[in-house]
Amino acid sequence: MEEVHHTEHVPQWKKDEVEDIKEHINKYPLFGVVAIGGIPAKQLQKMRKGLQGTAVLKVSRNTLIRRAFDESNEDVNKMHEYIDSQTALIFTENNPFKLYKILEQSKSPSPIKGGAVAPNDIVVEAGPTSFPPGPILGDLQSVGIPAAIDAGKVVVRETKTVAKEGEVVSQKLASMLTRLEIYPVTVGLDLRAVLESGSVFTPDVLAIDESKYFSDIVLATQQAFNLSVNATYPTKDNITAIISKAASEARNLGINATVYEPDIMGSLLGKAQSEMLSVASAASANNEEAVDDELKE
Amino acid sequence: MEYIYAALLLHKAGKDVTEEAITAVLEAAGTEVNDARAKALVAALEDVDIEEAMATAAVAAPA
Amino acid sequence: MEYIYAALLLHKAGKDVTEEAITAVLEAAGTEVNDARAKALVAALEDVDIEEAMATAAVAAPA
Amino acid sequence: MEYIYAALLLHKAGKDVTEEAITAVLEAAGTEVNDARAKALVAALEDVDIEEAMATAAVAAPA
Amino acid sequence: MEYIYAALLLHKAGKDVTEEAITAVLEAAGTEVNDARAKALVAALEDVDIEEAMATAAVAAPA
Amino acid sequence: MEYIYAALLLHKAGKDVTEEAITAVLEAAGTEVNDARAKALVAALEDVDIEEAMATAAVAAPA
Amino acid sequence: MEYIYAALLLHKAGKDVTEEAITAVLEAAGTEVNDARAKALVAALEDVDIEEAMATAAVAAPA
Repeated sequence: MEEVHHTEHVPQWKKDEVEDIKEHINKYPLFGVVAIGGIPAKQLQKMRKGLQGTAVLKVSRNTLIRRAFDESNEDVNKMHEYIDSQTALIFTENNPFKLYKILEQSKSPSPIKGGAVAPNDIVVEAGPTSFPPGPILGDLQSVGIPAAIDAGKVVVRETKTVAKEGEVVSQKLASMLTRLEIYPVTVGLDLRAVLESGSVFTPDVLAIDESKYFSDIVLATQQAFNLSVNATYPTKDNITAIISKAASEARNLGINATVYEPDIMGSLLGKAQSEMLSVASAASANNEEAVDDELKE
Repeated sequence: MEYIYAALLLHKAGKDVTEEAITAVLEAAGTEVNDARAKALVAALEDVDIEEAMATAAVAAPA
Repeated sequence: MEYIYAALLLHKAGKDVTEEAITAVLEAAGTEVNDARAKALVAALEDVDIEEAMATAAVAAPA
Repeated sequence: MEYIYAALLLHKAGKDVTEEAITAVLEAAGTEVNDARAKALVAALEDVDIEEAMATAAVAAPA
Repeated sequence: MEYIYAALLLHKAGKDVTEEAITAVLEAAGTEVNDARAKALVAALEDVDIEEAMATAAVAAPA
Repeated sequence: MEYIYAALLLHKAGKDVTEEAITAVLEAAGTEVNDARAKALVAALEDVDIEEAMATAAVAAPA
Repeated sequence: MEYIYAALLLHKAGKDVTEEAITAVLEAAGTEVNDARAKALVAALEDVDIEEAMATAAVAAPA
């Protein structure tokens, strides 16, 4: 199959690797481009294992991935733009939204390295630390963390933002943050895009707001219930509400229109009595002698 | 509600709440009395404990 | 409450709530009809906006 | 309480709440009328908006 | 709601709420009866304690 | 309630809520369709403004 | 909301809410199905408890 009229020599293992990528692309209904920057090799190994049965993770050189894309169909070419430093490919038979969810859930907080850029504001909260007094106190203070001694322990006196989003974190600050067990970086397989049946899905589409689905189901349930009761379509689920509504309407009408029916006489008498008491209190406010002793309480 | 007030008035005055009594009270107030309503009221009150119905209202009534 | 249900039934069916209509409905339901109650009901509903009265909560409603 | 019932009855019937009217109603109910009380009530109700006062009876008896 | 009122009327009158009974009541009210609706109502009422369902009306939360 | 969801689906999709349409949707969902229920639903919805009915709280004002 | 109605229909009918089932129901309703939306719904429902949401609807203030 392979036509070899290149003048440059391509090692066999590279050719095999490209073929392997192409095969995977053809075999699976969808694949994604994943960023793996900052993941220690050991952790990556663990993640790969964790995905077993769900997805196949393939780490390769970008040049080989590009070549495999070039040699695949036009749709696959759309994925070129998502290749960046430290890229891997992920293949699955799963629904792309599920894949995204699985990868997001596998992310975990990690220590930041010296020289790295803060991914968001890094805040040290006020409160006790686990350190006994010692040189650590000066180390914390030297990176701008307001540390002090209290009751034989090192404490952080006030909450402080030690690095703003986008700032480079110094080696010294990074090591203090790590000692304080503050992990500002989220490490994990970062899905950049998925290709499925010619469509590219990016994280802005793949991120599902589950609370929105929950509230939509609540709304739909209420709409169905409202419609069924208001249109009087009786079912097992709403018959009690419908009867209750009819009974309320009948009572309302009976009381509001003063219909003398045994079932509502108690309410009518109570209503008359309440009205009498209200008028009595208005009258006695003007003149106590206007009402009899029974009402003066 | 006139009929109800008439019934309560009679009850408080220690009289029986009959069609005739209600009619007499309402006529004294200068209203035309609808026989059917007076009859219906008396019938509806047959098994009602007026004292109890008034007592529940007294508890719940505003000061 | 049968009389009130009969009235609501007629109202919802777009019919006039008359003594005859109420009597017919109650008889079809197999109940013996008390003329005074039917008459009293019609009298009570005379100047009432049924739609409004059935939808207005009776507990908190002013007199 | 009879005096108040009589007053409410008159009010609901669209009549003026006068000493004479209250007396007539109470007498029709078979009660002895205390003139001073009837006078006092009429005076006390003079600047009371009965309709409004009744409406404050928002808490009615339970069903 | 006509069908429901018919059912409650029958229930209050101490009759069984059957398709035939509902049809008879509605026809007496001069309405055309839809068999399917009568059937659906009777089916929905199976195993339902109407008395209990009506009682929930007294405590039902307002809209 | 499957039938109601089918009706809501059709309504939202801008389709007429007919017996045939409801039957088609329910069958696509793999349920056996009860003709009477489908017919009853269509009849119940006949004069109903679905948009309004689905948005209006179904609980009646308490008595 | 069509996708939600379709899902609830399937749920109420005791069927699994799969992409294929949703697609079938929506197509039967005459709507064009967006694969991504169907997929997203199925993925979302994996972690959303429909029964719980329905129960919430029952106690929450109606829409």
